[in-house]
Amino acid sequence: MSEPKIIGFLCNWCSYRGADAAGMARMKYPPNVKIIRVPCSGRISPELVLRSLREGADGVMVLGCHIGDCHYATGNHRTAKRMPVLKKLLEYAGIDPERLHINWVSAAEGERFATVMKDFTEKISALPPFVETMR
Amino acid sequence: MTARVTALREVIEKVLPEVDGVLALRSGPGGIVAPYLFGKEHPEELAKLAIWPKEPVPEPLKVILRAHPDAKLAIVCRGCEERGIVELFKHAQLSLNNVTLIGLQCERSEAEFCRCAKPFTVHAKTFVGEPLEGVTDSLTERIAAMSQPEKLAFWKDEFEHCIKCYGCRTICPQCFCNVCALEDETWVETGRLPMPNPSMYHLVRAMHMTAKCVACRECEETCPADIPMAVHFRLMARDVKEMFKYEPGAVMEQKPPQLLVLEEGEYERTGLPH
Amino acid sequence: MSPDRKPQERVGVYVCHCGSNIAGVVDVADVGEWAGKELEPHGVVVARDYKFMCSSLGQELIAKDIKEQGLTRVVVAACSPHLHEPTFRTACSRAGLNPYLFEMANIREQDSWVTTDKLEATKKAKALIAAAVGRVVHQQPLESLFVPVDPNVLVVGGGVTGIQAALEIANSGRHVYLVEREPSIGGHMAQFDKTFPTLDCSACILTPKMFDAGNHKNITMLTWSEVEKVEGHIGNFTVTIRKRARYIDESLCTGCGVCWEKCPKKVVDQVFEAGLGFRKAVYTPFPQAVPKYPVIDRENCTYFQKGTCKACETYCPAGAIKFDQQDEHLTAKVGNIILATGYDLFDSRKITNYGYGRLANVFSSLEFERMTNAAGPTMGRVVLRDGVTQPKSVAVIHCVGSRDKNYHNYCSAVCCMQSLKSAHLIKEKTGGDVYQFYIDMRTPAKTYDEFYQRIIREGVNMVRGKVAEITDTALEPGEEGKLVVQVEDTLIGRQRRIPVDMVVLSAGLEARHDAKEVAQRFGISCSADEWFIERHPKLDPVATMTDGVFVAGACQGPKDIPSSVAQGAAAAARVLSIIGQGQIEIEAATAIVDEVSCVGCKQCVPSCPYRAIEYLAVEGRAHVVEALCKGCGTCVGTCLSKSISLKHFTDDQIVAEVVGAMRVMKSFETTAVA
Amino acid sequence: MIGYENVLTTCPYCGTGCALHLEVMDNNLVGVLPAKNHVVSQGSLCIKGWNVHAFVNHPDRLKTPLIRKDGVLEEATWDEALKLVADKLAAIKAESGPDSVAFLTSAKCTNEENYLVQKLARAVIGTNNVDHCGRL
Repeated sequence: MSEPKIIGFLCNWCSYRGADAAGMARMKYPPNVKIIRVPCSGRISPELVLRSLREGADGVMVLGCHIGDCHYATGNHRTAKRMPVLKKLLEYAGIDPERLHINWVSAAEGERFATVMKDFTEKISALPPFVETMR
Repeated sequence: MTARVTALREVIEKVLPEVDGVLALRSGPGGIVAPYLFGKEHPEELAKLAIWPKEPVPEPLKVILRAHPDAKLAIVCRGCEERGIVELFKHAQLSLNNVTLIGLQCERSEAEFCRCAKPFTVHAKTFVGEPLEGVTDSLTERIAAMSQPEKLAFWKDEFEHCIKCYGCRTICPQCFCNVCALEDETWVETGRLPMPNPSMYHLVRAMHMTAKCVACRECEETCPADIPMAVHFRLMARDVKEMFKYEPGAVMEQKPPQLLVLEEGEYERTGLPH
Repeated sequence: MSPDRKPQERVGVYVCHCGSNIAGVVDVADVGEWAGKELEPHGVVVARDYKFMCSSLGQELIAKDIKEQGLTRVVVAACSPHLHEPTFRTACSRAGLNPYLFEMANIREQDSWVTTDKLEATKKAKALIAAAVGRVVHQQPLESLFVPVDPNVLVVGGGVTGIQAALEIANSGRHVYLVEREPSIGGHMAQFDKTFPTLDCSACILTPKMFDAGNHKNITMLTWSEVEKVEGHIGNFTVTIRKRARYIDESLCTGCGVCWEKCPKKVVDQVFEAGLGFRKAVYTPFPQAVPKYPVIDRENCTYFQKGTCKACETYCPAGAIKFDQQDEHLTAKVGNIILATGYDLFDSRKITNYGYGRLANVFSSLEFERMTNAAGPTMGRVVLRDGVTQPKSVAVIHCVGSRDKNYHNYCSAVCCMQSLKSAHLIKEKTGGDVYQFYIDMRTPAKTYDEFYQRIIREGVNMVRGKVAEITDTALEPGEEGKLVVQVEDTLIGRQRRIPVDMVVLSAGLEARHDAKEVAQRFGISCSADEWFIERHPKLDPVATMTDGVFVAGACQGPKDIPSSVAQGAAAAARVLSIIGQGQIEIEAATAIVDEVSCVGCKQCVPSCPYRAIEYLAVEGRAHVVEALCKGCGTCVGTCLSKSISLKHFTDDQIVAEVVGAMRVMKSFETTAVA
Repeated sequence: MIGYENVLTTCPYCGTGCALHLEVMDNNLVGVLPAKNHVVSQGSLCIKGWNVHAFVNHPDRLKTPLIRKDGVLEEATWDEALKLVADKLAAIKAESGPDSVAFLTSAKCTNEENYLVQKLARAVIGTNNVDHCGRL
């Protein structure tokens, strides 16, 4: 089976720096995820997640600062409200909601970032390619 | 004329002298029903007062108030339409300062037709008919109970019939944007039928209906392909109710959940030992 | 423009080797060649790989291509944009290309450093570059906004760090608001007796600085005050400061001290004297306090509690006692803020097996500091809790609450030296036996290890091992009436029980109990241990992610006095450099409302964390106040009609990035199958 | 006086004959509402029916005939335009015979209009070359 293709939307201040921290510490994780930097996870509208799936992504991640640590104070509060709703919608539409992963990774948590990458890639690898399920 | 129509007519006649018009349904040429603004000038038109089939009245109310912001209006609305009006108000699309709501409680058969959970008004001070309890939406229950592959197969089959008339979007009282994201090539590909899966049109629309859908089922009724899309909205509405304690149109003062910041403690902090 | 259409732009792609950092894992030559060929339909006209793109030669390469090849967009595939985006933006700018027409693909931190498989790493680099190329052609030139910088500065915290920062700035002729929560400035340093390793008197070196700060014409000192609200942005903050009522009229008070002499109410001083001594209900924390004015402690004042007394008022020769004084709220306009809020001492009570708070003669290091201080409650005598008995043997225990996964994992940095200093003072003052219980001896700074050698020579007993328990239960003869330190001496590999008269716990440093709250108020973030996070641990140690807010001293992490002072001065230098520029560039990537398509549903208005969106009732639509917008884009995620867009992070830019990455990932899949 | 009205009409776009209401606010066409109890469309419309009001007041809509003179389209009167077309058709017919002319009609025309076009083709010009976009 083919390698899962994953798009990760990461906030600039915490998660993206967390990913950098993982790199600086030379932590290894699967290369499947392609990271897209956005200022805040609150910038990620559900449409962007859906469009990524439509483009053939097998999994989409939205990572932000921990609740209470958002660089923009409450930007990630919107993420915390919006994304679970989107997961529900995916579920109702017959799309495995696990394909969308929401998590919080701080700038200091390189190790956590690598673990999140490994776990999610593993989880998505267990699912059939998304495009195939859509045929 | 049924007793219910007579009763409604009496209420309208009572209200009419105090307002510039009463928005309700009228049986027009060929018996075709449409929203109509009953005025003092032509009281004889009330003879053609109609109540079924229901037509979306929140939108005409908005149109009239846009053109005549100071008009004193009354509107005959069912439960769903009342909720629609309240949501339009919450989204700053119309003002209710000069609007009198006249409730029209649905009958059992009507509620069943709409699979309606709340076939009654809650804000209207005057209403016709007795509020009935809601009916169980067996279709929604059936789809909710499906396995994930079954759901996927079901919706693929339904969406395959979609001719992208945008009727569900156009008729929806909650779709009031000037420019619709569904007409943007960035989100919905144009010129492809049957639409490719996953259906960006239907998923984006369902997402946009979150915490807004008032369960009037106008979308399903107007759909030439009979797609039961309101099922999505209704399932989402349950989650919104559970997550944010919000029911569209229910409480006038309650802000839509989009507007609220997380209450501290309501969400689990993760990772860091705060 | 549809993300799939061939762009008109001329894109240059530059793949950095970063020595072997990238080239060791990613086949950079292949990636460069691939980009030139496969991304040609997407606008790429030049693709090169080079050893160090960030070097002057690398930057010149870009500049040359911009001029000679007429590049309209530039993509550099190298390290994290957090490192070199500014470098390359400047390089583009110098070559005449708007800096916002540049994009970076992170193929180091997010590829070569985290991937072992060379083939996969090369593929990932290609996907990331395709994403960046997809995005860059949609990018729009942006012009930065400049705002004037208010030359006034707010310094929060009047410890030695804050004092240093305030003096540096004030001496340069700029005005400083120095806000301190306690009645006097001075901080922890004012409580200490001697300072390591020179053993000079803490007060002697601090009080002149305190006096200077208190009397500086450019410093507005606000003690017994706290910052309650911070609004605005770099260059232009408005801060609200609550000046708590002292119940003393500062314009009349001469600091003569009659009030606290006459005050009948004695209170255990938990703050300055660490619970070892008393103060009155009206008091200054210590004789050299700056300012000299006392405060009335409302909770303990007989008049406030019972309605009668007023002894202070009766005896005050200046008539300065004002029982009806109210808290004041002051507003200050400042351009920059320095936080120097310091640390809290670890509460040794938490480690119950050490018996602090239960066993009378177990002292905290701060208690010991007050005890040895000549101006302290025992006049500098080292005595047991009874106040008279001189101990014959004392144990000093290191790493209390530090380097311990049950409490704090980190090393508190100052305790080894502080413990050695304590050992010296005990030796000097009592001549008794002193035991040091340490895990590792850490004395890394200038003349610190020499001090350690000196203490060894003075005959202090060094026991390497983490103390398991301190008990007053005697098991052997000679232990009766003593405190027994149970420890595994790891140098001799044996359990030991060492009876002593007195134990000093070198408690670790921890973040202020309200550090998170303060961080939120100033819009900065805290680490897992709740220390304030600096912008870069090495290269930008006093700045934070929030422009115009700096951190200095122990609020950023455990630090001794020299490091704190250095940071205070460093923060001042950073602030003065900004003031010197006169104006500052603010976020160009702000949100903007499409006036035609906005339907005015008001959803975005409260979604903005900065209240930068206003609803224009007449026009019935939303409007973004650019100077307030920080560019988070939360409003964009909220808007259903997509009438708000965030410059530099527009939907088509992000979608083009997704499309670019996905296209390449899918192409690898088909090749693999074929 | 508030002039709100829903005018029942038939969709002009194709031959199905869907009914719809044109929503009129103070003499301005503002939208379309479906006719739920109409026997043909039963409240449904396609994307064309839903947007039928859009072209009426569209700034790009042609309201007078245009005649290209020296490569530039210029406004003309109906008489002028009809005369030009009639003359040209007559000339072509005279020169190359009636079957050198074909008539293509539109779904946007009513049945009656389409009838008249084929009548023109057969009776006036004398050709059976008649077609309609609905057959493409």
